[in-house]
Amino acid sequence: MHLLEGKGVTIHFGGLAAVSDVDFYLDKGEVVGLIGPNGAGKTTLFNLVSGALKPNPGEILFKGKKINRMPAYKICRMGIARTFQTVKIFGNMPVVDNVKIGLLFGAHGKIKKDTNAEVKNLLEFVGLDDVANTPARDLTLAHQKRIEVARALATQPEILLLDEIMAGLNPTELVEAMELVKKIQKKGVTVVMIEHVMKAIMGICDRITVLDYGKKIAEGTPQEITTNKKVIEVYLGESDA
Amino acid sequence: MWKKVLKVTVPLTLCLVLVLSSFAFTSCGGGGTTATEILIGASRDITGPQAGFQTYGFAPLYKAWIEEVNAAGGIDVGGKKLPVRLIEYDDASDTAACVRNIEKLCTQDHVNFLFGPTGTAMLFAAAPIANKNKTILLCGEGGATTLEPQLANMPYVFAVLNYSNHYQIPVFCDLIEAKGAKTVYICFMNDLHGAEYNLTMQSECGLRGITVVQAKSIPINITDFDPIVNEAKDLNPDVFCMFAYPDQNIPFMFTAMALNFNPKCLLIGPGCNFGFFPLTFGAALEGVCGEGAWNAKSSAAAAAFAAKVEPLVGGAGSMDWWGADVYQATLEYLKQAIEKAGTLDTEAILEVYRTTHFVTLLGDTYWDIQGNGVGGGLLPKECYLGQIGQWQNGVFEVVDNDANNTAPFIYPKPAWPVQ
Amino acid sequence: MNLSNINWKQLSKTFAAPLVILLALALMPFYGWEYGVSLFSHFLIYIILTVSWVMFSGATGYISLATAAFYGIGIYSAALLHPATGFSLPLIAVIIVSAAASFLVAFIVGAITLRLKGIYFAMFTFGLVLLLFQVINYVETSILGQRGRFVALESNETIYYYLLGIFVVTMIVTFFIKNTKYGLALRSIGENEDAAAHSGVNVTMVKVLIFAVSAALMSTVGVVMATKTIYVDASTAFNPMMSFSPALMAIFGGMANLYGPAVGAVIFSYVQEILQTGNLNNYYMLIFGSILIATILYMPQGLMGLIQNLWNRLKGAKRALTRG
Amino acid sequence: MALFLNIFIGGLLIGGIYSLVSMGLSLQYGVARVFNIAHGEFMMFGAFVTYWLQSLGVNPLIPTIVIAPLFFVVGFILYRTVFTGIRVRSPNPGVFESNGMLAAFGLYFIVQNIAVLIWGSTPYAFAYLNTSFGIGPSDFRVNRLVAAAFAVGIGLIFYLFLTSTRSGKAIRAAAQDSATAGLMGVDINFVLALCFGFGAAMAGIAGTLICICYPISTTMGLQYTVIATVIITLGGLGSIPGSFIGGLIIGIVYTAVNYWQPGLAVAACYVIFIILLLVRPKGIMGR
Repeated sequence: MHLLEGKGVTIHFGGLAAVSDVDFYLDKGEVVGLIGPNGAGKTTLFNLVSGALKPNPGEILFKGKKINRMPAYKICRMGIARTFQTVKIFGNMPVVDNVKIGLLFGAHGKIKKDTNAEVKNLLEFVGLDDVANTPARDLTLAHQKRIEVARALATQPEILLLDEIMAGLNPTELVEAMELVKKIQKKGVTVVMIEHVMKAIMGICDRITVLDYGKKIAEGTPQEITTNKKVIEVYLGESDA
Repeated sequence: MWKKVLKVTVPLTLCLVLVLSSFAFTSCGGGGTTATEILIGASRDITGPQAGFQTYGFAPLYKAWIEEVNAAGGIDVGGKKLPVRLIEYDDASDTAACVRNIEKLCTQDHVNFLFGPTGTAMLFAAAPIANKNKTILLCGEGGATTLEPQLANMPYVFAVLNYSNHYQIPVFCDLIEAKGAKTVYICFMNDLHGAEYNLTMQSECGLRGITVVQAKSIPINITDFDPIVNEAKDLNPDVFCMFAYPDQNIPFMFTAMALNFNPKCLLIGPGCNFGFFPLTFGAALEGVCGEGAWNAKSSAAAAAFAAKVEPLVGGAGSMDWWGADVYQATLEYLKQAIEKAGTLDTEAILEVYRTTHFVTLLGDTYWDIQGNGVGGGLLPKECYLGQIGQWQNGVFEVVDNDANNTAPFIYPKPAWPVQ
Repeated sequence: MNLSNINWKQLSKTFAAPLVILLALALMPFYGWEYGVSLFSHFLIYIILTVSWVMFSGATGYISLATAAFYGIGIYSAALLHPATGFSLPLIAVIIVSAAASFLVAFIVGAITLRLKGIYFAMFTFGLVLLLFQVINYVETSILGQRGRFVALESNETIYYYLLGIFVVTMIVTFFIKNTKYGLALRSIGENEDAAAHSGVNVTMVKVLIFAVSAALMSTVGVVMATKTIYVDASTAFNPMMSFSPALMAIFGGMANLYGPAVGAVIFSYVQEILQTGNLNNYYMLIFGSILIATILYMPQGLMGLIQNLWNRLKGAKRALTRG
Repeated sequence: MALFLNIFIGGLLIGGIYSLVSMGLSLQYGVARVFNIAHGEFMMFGAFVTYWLQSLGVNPLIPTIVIAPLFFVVGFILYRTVFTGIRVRSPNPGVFESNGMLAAFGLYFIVQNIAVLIWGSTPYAFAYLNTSFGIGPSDFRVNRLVAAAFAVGIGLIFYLFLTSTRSGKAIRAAAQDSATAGLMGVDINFVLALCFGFGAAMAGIAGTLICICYPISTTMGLQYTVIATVIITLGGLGSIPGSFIGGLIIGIVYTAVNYWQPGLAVAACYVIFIILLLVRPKGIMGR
C-alpha cells in the first residue's frame, strides 16, 4: 500500500479540465518532483490533495483511507501539510505565532511537549530564530517562504507539499533552500515539490512526475525524465534553467 | 513595560476627564430646588421621524402658552408670581433615549412637571419613569386602550387625547350604522396604534352586525397601495377605514383617486385632521372623514382659540383639528391647578387634579380618575368637543350624533372630482 | 497562555488598573449622583456591545451588522419571559435563556453564512435585522393581535449592576479568547483564511463559535435594557442604529488593544448624550458620519492606535535626544 | 385573471424603476468595488430636488437634465477624494471593500442628515399624471408607466454607451479585471471614478422617477438600497441586463406579496436574497 495514492483524479473549471484523469502515488520517505509548464495543473493537484478543492471524479487515499471529501483542516491534521505558491503568511502576526498556529492546531495532540520549545526548535531548523518576534510581513520573500515551511512542519506532517519554494530566490538562498529540503527528508517526512528550478529538482528528487494540460505525460527518475521525448517536446522552446 | 502602563493609564485618564466634565456639564443644569421658577421638562422627538409634531402638535402650543404666562409675570404660587421655564430634550423617537431624558429631567434637573413625549409608544416608556419619580406627566399626542389598565397604578400620569375606544370608533360606528352601512374594509398600520384601532373597529362592528370584509395590516414603509385599493374595489365595502399615518394616508388618497375607488364612507386618520390635508387634496377631500374633532364652530372659546393658534403653528396647513383643543385645555387646567394649590408640592397639586373642575376652552373640564380614584387621569367624554370629523367645504365639521355636532353627516360621500 | 511561567509582577501591573476602574464603577450608585447611574448604564451598554462586536469582527475582518438583531432577541426574551404581568422568570434566568437563544440563532446563521465573503456577509447580517423586524412585527400585530408588550420595571441600580456584571464577563471572555489558542486562530483567519485552514484550523467552527459567543453577550444587554424601556415592540427592539453604532465606536477607538473599543464607545455615547440634551441631535449623524470617514482615511488604527504611535514617536525622540 | 394581470403588469412597472435604482449600485459595486450604502440617499436627494423644482412649477421629468450631470460630478469627486484615498491605503482588495463600505456608511449618515436638516422628516407627495389606464379588467397608473418607460430608456442608452463607446469599453474591461485593464493602459482610477459618478447620476434620475410615483421622505433611502442590493445579487454584479432582469423579478415578487400581505413584502425580497446567496451567489447573469 502506498502512503498516498490518487486514482483518476479529475477536476473541471467551467468546462475546462484543469486536472484530468491523473493517477499518482507516494511512498514513505521519498522526495518527488512535480513539474510541467505554467498552467499544467500542478498547483491544482496540490489543492486537490490538501482539500482546498474536491476531485470529481476520482479519489485520493491517504494510508488507504479516502480523504477526497474531507475538509482541509482535517487533512492537515491527518498529516498532509503544504505551502503556497504565492505566500500566504499571517502578515501582522510575529513569526513565532505563525508557526505556533501550525503546532497548536495542525499537530493537535501529537505533541505533548512544551509548545514554546518546539516552536523554537522549528525556527532554528529553518534558520529564522533571530527574527522570531518580527511581524511576518516585514521579512524578505525567502524568509517568508521559510515561515510557510516552518508552519507546515509544525503540524507534524508525514507528507509535505512544497509549492515553488525556490522561485525568485538568489543563488545563495537557493542552496540554503535545497539543504533545507534534504534536512526535511532526513526527518522522515515525505516531500512533494512543485518547482521550475530544474537544478533543484534534478539534484534532490528521487522521482519526477510531469504534467501538461492537466494530464500526466511522464513519470520516472530524473535521468529517465531528461531523456523522455514527450517531456522534451513540452519543454522545447523553454529555457533549460 | 511602559507600553503596558500606557495602555492602562490613557483610557483611565480619558474616563476620568469624561466623568469630571460630565459633572461640570450637569451641575449647571440643576437648581430647581429653590422655587424661584416653575420647571417643566419634556423629552420630545425634535429630530426624528415624528419631528413634525414639533410644528403642528403639542409643542407649539405649550411654547406659546409659556410665553404668554411669562409675559403676564408668571403663575401665582401662594401669592408669589413664578415664571415658567421649559427644559426640552431630544429623543428622536428612540425609547432608550426618551427614558434617559426623563430620568435626567427628574433626577438632575428636578422639574416640577413633565410634558408628554411625542407619540403613544414613547408615552409607554415615559409614563412609568415619571410615575417612579413622582412627577406629574401631562401627555399630549398619544393615548391608547393599552394604557388604560396601567393608569390605575400610575397616579402621576394624565392623558388628555381621545383615541379608538375612547370614544372615536364607537361614535363612528353609530354614525355608519344609522346610515345603514353593512360592510367595512379595514387597513391598519402594523404597530400599536393601527392594531388598537383595528381591534376596536372589529369589536364595535361585531356589536352592530356590520361585516368586516377584510382587515389588512400594512408596514410603515409601504409605498404601493395599488394592491390594497384593487382588492377593496373588488370587495366593494360600504366603508373603508385607513388607520395609518400621514406618510401612508396621503399616497393612499392619491391611489384611491387614480384608480377611482370611492366607497360610501372613507375614514382616514391620523392625518386627515391636519390642515395640510385640505391644502394637498382640495375639493377631493369633500366628505372624507377623520378622527378628531373640533372646529371654530364648536364654541365661542374654540373660535377664539382657532383664530389665535393659526399664526402660532405657522398657518392653516399646520392646524390640528383633533388634539389642539385638548392640549390647550391641559395647559389652562395646569395653570389653574397650580394657582389653586398655592404650592409646587406635587401631592397637593395631584389632589387638585383629582377633585377639581375648572373652566377651559372645552368648557367644564375635569379628570376621570382611574383605579377607583387613586390612579392617573383620562378626560371624560363630556369634556371633548367631538370625536369624528368630516371635511365639508374646507371645514373639518364635527359630525357626532350629539350636542357637539356642527354639521350633518354626509353619507354617501360624493364622487372624486374629475382630474 | 502558558500557566507555568506567569510573571506575577507583570500580571499585577496589567490587572491593577482594571481592578481600580472596576471598583470605582462598582461604587458608582453610592456617590449620590442619581443620574450618573443612568448615564453610566448608557455607557456600559455601548461598551459591552462594542467589545463583543470587536471580539468577532475586529479579529476576523468580517463586518457583522447583526448587532441589532441579537440585541433585539434579548429585548424580546425579556418581553416574553419577564413581563410586567403574569408569569415571570427571575432576570438572571432570562439573561441565560436569552444568551442561549441568541447563541443558537447566531450559530445557525453563522454556519449558513460565514462562507460569504466581505460585503455579502455585511449585507446578509444587516438584512437579518430587517427580516427579524418585519417578521416579528407581522406575527405580533397581524397574527397574535399584540399591541406591544410590557416588561417588568427594574430599579436603576439593579440595571446598573447587571450591566456591570455583564461587562466584567465580556472583558473576561475577551481576555480569555485573546490569550488562548482560539484567539490566535481567530486572528489567523482574519489574516489569511486559506492558510489557516491548511494549518489545521477548523476555520468554520472557530468563526461560528466566536460569532455565537459575541451574539450571546449582545443579547444579554438587550434583556437588561428592556427592563428599563419597559415598552417593547418590534420597531424599538430592532433599531438599525444599534448595528451601526458599535462598529463605528470600535473603528474610532481602535481595535488593536482591549481598551480601544471601550474608549470609542464611551466617547461616542457621551457625545450623543450632550447633543441630545443640547437639542443638537440633528447633527449627531452628521458628526457620526464625518468621524467615520475621517477615521478610515486618516486614523486607520483608531484613537488608541494614534495615541500609541504618538507616544512611540515621543519616546523615540527622547531617546534620540539623550543619545545625541 | 385580473389578479394575475395586476401582479404581472403592476410588477413590471415597479420593476422598471427598481432596475434603474439597482443599475447604479451594480456599477458602483460591480466595477468600482465600493458597496455604496449611501446609494439610496443619493436617490432620495434626487427625489427631493425634483420635488422642490416641481413645486416651482417645473414638469417633474425636466429636472433629470440638471440632476444627472450634477450627481455625476458629485459622485466623481467623491470617488476621487474619499474612495481613491482608501483604495491607495488598503493593502488588498478585501480591505478596500470593507473600508469602502464603512466610508459609504459615513456618507449615508452625512447625506441623510443634510437632507433632514433641509427638508425635515415629514413625507412629501404631489400628484403628477395621477390617472389610470385599463388593460383588460385591470387599471394601472399612468405616472408609473411614464416612469418605467423612462427607466428602461435610460437603461438602454447606458447599455449602448457601455457596448459601443471607448469609455464604455474601458469600464467593461475594468469590471472584468481592473488590474489587467490597468496594465493595458486604462487609467483605472479615472474609470472607477467614472463608474461611481454614473452610479450616482442613475441614483439621481431614479429619485426623480420615484418622486413621480411614490411619496418621498428623507429617511426612505436605506429601504431602496436594500432592495437594490437584492436585485444586483439576483442579477449578477456589474451586469446591466442582470439588473434589469433582477429588477423585474423583484418587482413582480414584491407586488405579488403586496397583494397577499404587505407587511411581508420586504421580508420576501430578503428571503430571495438569502436563498440566492446560498444557491447561486454569482447571480443569474453573473460569471
